[in-house]
Amino acid sequence: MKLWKTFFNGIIVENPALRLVLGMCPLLAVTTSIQAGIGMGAAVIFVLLGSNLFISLIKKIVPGEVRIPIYIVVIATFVTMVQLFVKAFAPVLDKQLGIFIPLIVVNCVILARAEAFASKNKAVPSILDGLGMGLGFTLALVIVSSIREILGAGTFFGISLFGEAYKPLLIMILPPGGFMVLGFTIAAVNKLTEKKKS
Amino acid sequence: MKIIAILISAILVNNFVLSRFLGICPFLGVSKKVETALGMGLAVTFVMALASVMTWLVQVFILDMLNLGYLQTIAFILVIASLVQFVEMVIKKTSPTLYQALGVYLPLITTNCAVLGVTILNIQESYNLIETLINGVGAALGFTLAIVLFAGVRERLETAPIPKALQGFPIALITASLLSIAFLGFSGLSIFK
Amino acid sequence: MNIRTLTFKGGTHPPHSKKATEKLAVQAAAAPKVVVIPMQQHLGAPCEPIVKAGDEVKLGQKIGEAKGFVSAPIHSSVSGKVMAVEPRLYPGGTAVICVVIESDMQDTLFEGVKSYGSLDNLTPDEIKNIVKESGIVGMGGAAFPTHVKLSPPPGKHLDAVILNGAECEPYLTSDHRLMLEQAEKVVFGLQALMKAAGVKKGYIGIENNKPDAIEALYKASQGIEGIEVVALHTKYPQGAEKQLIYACTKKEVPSGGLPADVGVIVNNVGTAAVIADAIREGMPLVERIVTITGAAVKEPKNLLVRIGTSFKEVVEQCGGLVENPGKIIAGGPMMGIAQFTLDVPVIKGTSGILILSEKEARLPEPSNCIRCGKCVDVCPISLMPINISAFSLQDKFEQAEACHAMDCIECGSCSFVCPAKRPLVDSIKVAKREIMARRKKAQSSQAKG
Amino acid sequence: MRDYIRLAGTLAIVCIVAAALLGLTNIITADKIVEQTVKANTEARRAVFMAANSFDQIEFANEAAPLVAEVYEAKQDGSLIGYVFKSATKGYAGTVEIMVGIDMNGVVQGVKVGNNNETPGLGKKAEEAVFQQQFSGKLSSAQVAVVKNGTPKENEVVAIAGATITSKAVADGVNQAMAAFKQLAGK
Amino acid sequence: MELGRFLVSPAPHIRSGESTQRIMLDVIIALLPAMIAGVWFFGINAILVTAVAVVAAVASEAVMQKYVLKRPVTVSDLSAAVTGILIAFNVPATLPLWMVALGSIFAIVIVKQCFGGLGNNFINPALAARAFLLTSFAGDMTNWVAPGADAVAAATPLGLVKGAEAATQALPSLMDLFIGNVPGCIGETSAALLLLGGLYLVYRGVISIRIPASFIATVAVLTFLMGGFDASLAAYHVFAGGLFLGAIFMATDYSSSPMTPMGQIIMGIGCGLITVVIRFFGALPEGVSYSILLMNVATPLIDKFTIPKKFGGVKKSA
Amino acid sequence: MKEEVITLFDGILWPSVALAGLAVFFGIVLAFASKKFAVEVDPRVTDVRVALPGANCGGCGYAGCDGLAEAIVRGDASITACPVGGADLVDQLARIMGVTAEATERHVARVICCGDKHNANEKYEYQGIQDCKAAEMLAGGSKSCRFGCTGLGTCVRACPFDAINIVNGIAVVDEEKCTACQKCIEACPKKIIELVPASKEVRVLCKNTEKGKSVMSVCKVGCISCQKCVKACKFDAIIFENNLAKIDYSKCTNCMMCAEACPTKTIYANFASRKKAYIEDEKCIGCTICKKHCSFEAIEGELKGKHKILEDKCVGCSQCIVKCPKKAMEMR
Ligand SMILES: Cc1cc2nc3c(=O)[nH]c(=O)nc-3n(C[C@H](O)[C@H](O)[C@H](O)COP(=O)(O)O)c2cc1C
Ligand SMILES: Cc1cc2nc3c(=O)[nH]c(=O)nc-3n(C[C@H](O)[C@H](O)[C@H](O)COP(=O)(O)O)c2cc1C
Ligand SMILES: Cc1cc2nc3c(=O)[nH]c(=O)nc-3n(C[C@H](O)[C@H](O)[C@H](O)COP(=O)(O)O)c2cc1C
Ligand SMILES: Cc1cc2nc3c(=O)[nH]c(=O)nc-3n(C[C@H](O)[C@H](O)[C@H](O)CO)c2cc1C
Ligand code: SF4
Ligand code: SF4
Ligand code: SF4
Ligand code: SF4
Ligand code: FES
Repeated sequence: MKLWKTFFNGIIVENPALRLVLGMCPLLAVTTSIQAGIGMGAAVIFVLLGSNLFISLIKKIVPGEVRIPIYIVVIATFVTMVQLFVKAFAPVLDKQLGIFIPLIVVNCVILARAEAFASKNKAVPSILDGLGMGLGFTLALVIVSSIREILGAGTFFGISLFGEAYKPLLIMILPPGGFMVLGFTIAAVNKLTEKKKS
Repeated sequence: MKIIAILISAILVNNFVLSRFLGICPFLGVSKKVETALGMGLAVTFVMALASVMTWLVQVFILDMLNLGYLQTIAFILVIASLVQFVEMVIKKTSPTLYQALGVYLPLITTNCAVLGVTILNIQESYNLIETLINGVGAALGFTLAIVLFAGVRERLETAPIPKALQGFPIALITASLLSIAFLGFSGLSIFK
Repeated sequence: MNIRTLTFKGGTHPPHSKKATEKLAVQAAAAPKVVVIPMQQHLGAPCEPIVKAGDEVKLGQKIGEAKGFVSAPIHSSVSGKVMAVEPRLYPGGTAVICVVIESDMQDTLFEGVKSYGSLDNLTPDEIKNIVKESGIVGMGGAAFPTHVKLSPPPGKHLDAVILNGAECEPYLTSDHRLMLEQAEKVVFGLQALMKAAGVKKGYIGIENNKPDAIEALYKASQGIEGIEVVALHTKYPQGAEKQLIYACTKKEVPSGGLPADVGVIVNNVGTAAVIADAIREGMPLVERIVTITGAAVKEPKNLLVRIGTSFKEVVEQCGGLVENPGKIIAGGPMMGIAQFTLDVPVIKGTSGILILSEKEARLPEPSNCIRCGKCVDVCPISLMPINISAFSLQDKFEQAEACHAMDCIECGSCSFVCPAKRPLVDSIKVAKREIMARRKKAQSSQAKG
Repeated sequence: MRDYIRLAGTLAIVCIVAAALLGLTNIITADKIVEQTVKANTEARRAVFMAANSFDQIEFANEAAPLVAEVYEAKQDGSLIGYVFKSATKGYAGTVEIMVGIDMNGVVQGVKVGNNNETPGLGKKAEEAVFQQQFSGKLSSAQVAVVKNGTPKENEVVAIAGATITSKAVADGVNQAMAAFKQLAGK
Repeated sequence: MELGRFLVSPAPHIRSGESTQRIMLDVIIALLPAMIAGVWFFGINAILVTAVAVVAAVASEAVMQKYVLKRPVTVSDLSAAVTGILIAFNVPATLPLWMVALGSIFAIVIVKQCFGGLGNNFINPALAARAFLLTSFAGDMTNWVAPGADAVAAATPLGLVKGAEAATQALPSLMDLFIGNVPGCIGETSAALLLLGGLYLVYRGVISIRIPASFIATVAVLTFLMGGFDASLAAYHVFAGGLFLGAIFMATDYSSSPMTPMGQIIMGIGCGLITVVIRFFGALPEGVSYSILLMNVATPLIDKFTIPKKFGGVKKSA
Repeated sequence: MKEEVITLFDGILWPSVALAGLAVFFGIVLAFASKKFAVEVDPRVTDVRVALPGANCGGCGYAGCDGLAEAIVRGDASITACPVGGADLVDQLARIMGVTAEATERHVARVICCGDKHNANEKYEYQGIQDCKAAEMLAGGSKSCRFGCTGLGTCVRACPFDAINIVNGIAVVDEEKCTACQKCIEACPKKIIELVPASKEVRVLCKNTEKGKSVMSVCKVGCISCQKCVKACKFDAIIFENNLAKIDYSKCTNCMMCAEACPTKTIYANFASRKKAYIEDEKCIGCTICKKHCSFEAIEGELKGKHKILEDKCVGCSQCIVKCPKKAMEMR
């Protein structure tokens, strides 16, 4: 029961991107197409899972003073693994995500979870937390990238939706569109959760 | 020449925040007041310049020599994290006033994509040491420019009757969107053709 | 005539609306049957009544004793019997202790009222004492005790007296008429003020929409050394003390400072005239010229009214009202205080009674500030009224203070010009009040701690 | 002192574990990555030179064609059948990279517009096949010219509507490649 | 007479006759000559575009206020109409009407109402809409036609100066530029009539001359210096493109420009500087609109740091 | 095979050496620096800092977690300022900062005026900003009574907990939501908001210190100094001074007799919550103590006999309960 809650916590209640507003850079940068968004999500889930698990395992032996550097090293390791695997097996994704794969290292979501959850909990909840948070982050990526791709390119998963005559709102896949769509998405989520509360 | 081109590109054309999407978290988080934003900007400038140089050296003299390019991410983040912490300690001890002005922002910088981002881009663009330094400084100045302008606007928004659902982060993001629309004006800017 | 035309930066141009009364000579109002004389008619400490119900008093007899240095005694404006000493409403809006006197319609003069002779025989200190004992306060509106101005704090050196004949408030014409009809008295008063203050230079500043007054005073002051009549641009708030000083002398009174800081004192022309009366006839301040005007008044007039006469009685002497009034204002439309009843007495500072029709009275509703910057342009203090106002409306008083809210002279120019009809001065006044309260609190807690 | 050892030591151990893990990953992926890069590059060049199946970069002293950045020999099963040129010309907003394949007879095999910052909706249309295909079959003997509308003559291409600058930039790139080809082929 | 209750309110008890509506009406009046010229040059299309822009702006403001924000509807202040007209002025007459409407909706809903409505938008709604359209539909937004009955594709004078164009077309004469007989956006071409409108606004006290004067002067001086002391090039730059439209009507937009006198001059100089930099070095042939947008962004800072010295700010004598 | 081992070894050795080298280098530099550049800090700052998530996300508005830690210890930021930490964090911080809920009697704010639109009239029509402080400057606001609530809601805006509403022209505090933060008390220019014990449900709702006649002329429900309440109170809980009744809450027993007696209904009491005493027969030993202490003769019964409450007489002052030696009574 409690585990379920841990899991869903990240997806909805404390969605790292839409509620806590963390890890904004990839959320804006790689959401020009849904594929890239999902790819990024997968990468983040992997890193979150790995680092949460690992950190919850070694939490006892880590001296407090070098806690953060060690977490960073752990996270960076998983990130580099993702980086190498993507390069080797998904070159297209590599091109789409570019520099934002190594930058997962500094994605606040991951360090925040390591600190706030994994360093205080056992392995199983940590995995669930990582999974939940990762899925939550992915959900945000998918929402934002769907809107941007549909409006800005007239396609969904690269498939043309409205035919040739459609003139896409190019600005949506450019930086201004990223900020705008994310802004309205967060507003909508706020509005929804607010309603639920009352 | 190239140096000036790099500088202009980093500050205006490919502004780190508004067109590259790097360093968004502090951009949104530390921009409620102009003074704080400026402090953050200066701290980032300082760290970015140092980090650019240090990571370049690490890349060229350690990773490349040992053919360990794939360790870039982990090595760079180590360098940056340590650097930031070191600088913080030094400033805290030696100049409390400087610490008040800059130091308080330092921890925030470790987890700022802009710093790691610029160091990786330096290598990707195969800049030499000087160009690396310039790119680092330029990117940071671009960040500073964006965050200070943004903070100015946000201060003004404080007295505006923003619709309730948009208050807070949503309106900040929409503001950033309009900011980046304005910065589109610099696209393709090149002093030396 | 060799007259300079001067002015200050900023300001605005409300319609003059003076036509109704500017050509009407001052008439003496009918003597009131009952007067209600408040014991607080001036800035500073209220007076202590020195008569009690049942006492007989005479015209010009002191009935309230000044308490403290910044205060001025109060005299009876009729002879008769004290009916009560009790709190009554006065134009300030609240109830204060008033001496209510039923007139015997004899106007028996108090024995102490007698001429002090010529100016030459009086020393500066004697003049100051006459001013003080005659209960003379500023007739320009603020009613600040004049003898206090004449005694600058030690170390401050005075070098000029400025008479304020600007009368920049729309509608009001009492100073204008006074200057026309009693120019000689005004000049005499100025000479007295100059002697009391020990200065050689005297200015009389008059807006150039009153050329007849400029001429009258120019003539009256011909041949008197040190007195210069200056014309002022017709612009509100030309008569505000600091703006007037700037126009005449190009000196800026420092923020939070006094005219004395730049060696100047400013007095209303009416003040000068009552000083002349006090010296030459020994008559304390018991009556003043009041302009009664506005669309709802049947026959607008300039009347010489006894202090303590109720507004109602004064208005009735102007033929009463033509319609139900929308708003009753003690003073001018820019700075005057709206009254909720006509049952208040005329006091020393009542320069006018303005009665607006219901249509004029209802102000347009405010809408969003459009940032046109007009309020910034007109503010004579070069403040940013909109910023102060915005902070004040959000209860951010520290920020309002940082925008120099306390420097606002409450002239109302900003509210007047604002196309969006923002409540600018209103909210600035709230901020000032709040800031003062906080300062006081901080002080008292400091004193304790 | 013990503190130093403890802290640095723990950190070092974690680093060693991390490095070991990464080293392993690298060993697994390194070859694959190299393979991918090679494949990607070959694919890119084949896009402008279908007939070839391997490409070798050669040194090129670019006097005749200063904007040509890279030159490759296009080989079919080892024998030289033409060249692929990468040039970088100035477009509407910054440089436009253009890849051009030319066979030994001086016939343009294909043109591909690579990295550029042109305006989406205008200059970016240069990346579309319709525009690029116009260049195929052009002869290196005559320079390619851009016309705005009407039917193009032999060595002309039609500009993208509203993006003449970009169109010219691409044509320039092709002309540069042709010049380089002449220098190499000695024709 | 029995007296009713009186009104009591704080001073001042009188207000000037100015109102937001009156000011906006003045702006519309000032825009009329240029609008008529636009119709003259670009025909029926210009009327359609203007009508659609205005209707879309006003309607979206009304709908947004009434149904979404549930606030009082304030379209009668005419500010949305001004925005609509200026959007029309900033697009080519050939722009598809749905794009025009989209631009108006973007300007009103996102740029203006999301920030709290009139006076609270920090950048110019009409220009933001122009940038939005230009970025999204660059092709349609640069589809210029020559003035006259039949729509002949043509390039704008600045496009020509920039050499962006295959030089098939001759540069129009300075006179043509001044009266507006050149390709361009509906409202930007006629410098003369825009100037006329500007003089009216200055006369009515709606705008101060500070921003337009410093803006245009900066462009003149810089183009003269950078163009190798060529006075005719400078004149060309001053009259070509949207400089007059921008300097007189758009850089002066109250909400998005500084309020302080000093700030307004800085605004003008900054706009001029960026305009010239973009015209000379940028990718775009024209830089007025982006220069204004960029200075809009800096406006809060300019206002913050140019607060006028208050009266009496001198040191108190000891 | 051997070659592979060597590559494996190489592929792991060098990265390990490089990374460990870097790590040790920085570790030593930092350890050294931390000694050399050590600065004294409030130990609580360190504790708070350790407790915080350390994500340095800036979400709290401070410059990173350190910034927030200092702000919390300084008292500038609330312990709930971190958006990431959640409830656990708040608990932890509460422990570090030693914030404990006070165990005193709960107080709530109460507006001491009941002159709403129907009860008091307006002396003029106010046009101006909707703010009590602004209206106060114009003859004390438009309400006829100069002591009464202006009703423009300055307190409503001041309340951070949304606990005040303007109802019918006067401010009314929602006692559920009120946290007794006193912000409204500071804001009100009329100074008519006071903290009262939440458990006492009787309040005199008037501040007018004028004589009865003048009060009557301005308000239907003002205190007219008739002093009937003083007589009605059996517990001497009503103090009468300045022409105004005031309840001494240390003596008030919630009997609500004063409210019943007040002819103008200036005294408010929550009659709905009035309870009656009840005696459990099994426990009652007939000691008569309760009967002796009842000021309202609402208890019947003989010595040694079961006692009974006369429901129509009991007013719910609960004095009997306090005295019952057998705890045989309760309020229902
Ligand atoms: C506490 C206080 C002290 C003052 N002292 C002096 C003074 O020494 N000399 C002087 O010329 N005016 C003095 N004034 C008068 C003011 O400068 C000013 O004339 C008065 O407040 C009325 O100004 P107003 O009618 O422009 O509002 C003093 C005012 C106050 C409130
Ligand atoms: C906005 C404003 C306008 C004023 N206009 C006049 C005026 O027209 N005539 C005048 O005598 N005093 C005017 N005063 C009052 C003067 O500042 C000053 O207090 C007065 O002239 C001092 O003279 P008194 O003390 O003799 O009244 C004005 C004050 C303010 C703040
Ligand atoms: C926002 C904007 C973007 C443009 N982008 C391009 C572009 O990417 N490529 C290009 O050749 N011209 C571009 N232009 C158009 C040029 O300025 C110039 O008008 C055009 O090249 C002339 O071409 P035409 O002769 O086909 O009309 C752009 C213009 C604008 C306003
Ligand atoms: C002098 C002046 C210039 C204006 N310029 C613009 C403008 O450039 N763009 C615009 O959308 N509205 C403009 N308006 C209308 C109005 O101010 C605009 O809708 C506000 O920006 C909305 O808050 C202008 C109004 C005035 C008085
Ligand atoms: S005059 Fe009014 S509308 Fe104009 S800036 Fe000032 S407050 Fe705003
Ligand atoms: S801010 Fe004060 S001084 Fe300035 S115009 Fe407004 S009322 Fe007058
Ligand atoms: S401001 Fe505070 S004391 Fe007043 S009602 Fe609200 S919570 Fe209660
Ligand atoms: S209680 Fe005080 S602040 Fe609240 S509405 Fe009444 S008068 Fe205003
Ligand atoms: S994700 Fe880029 S700074 Fe936080």
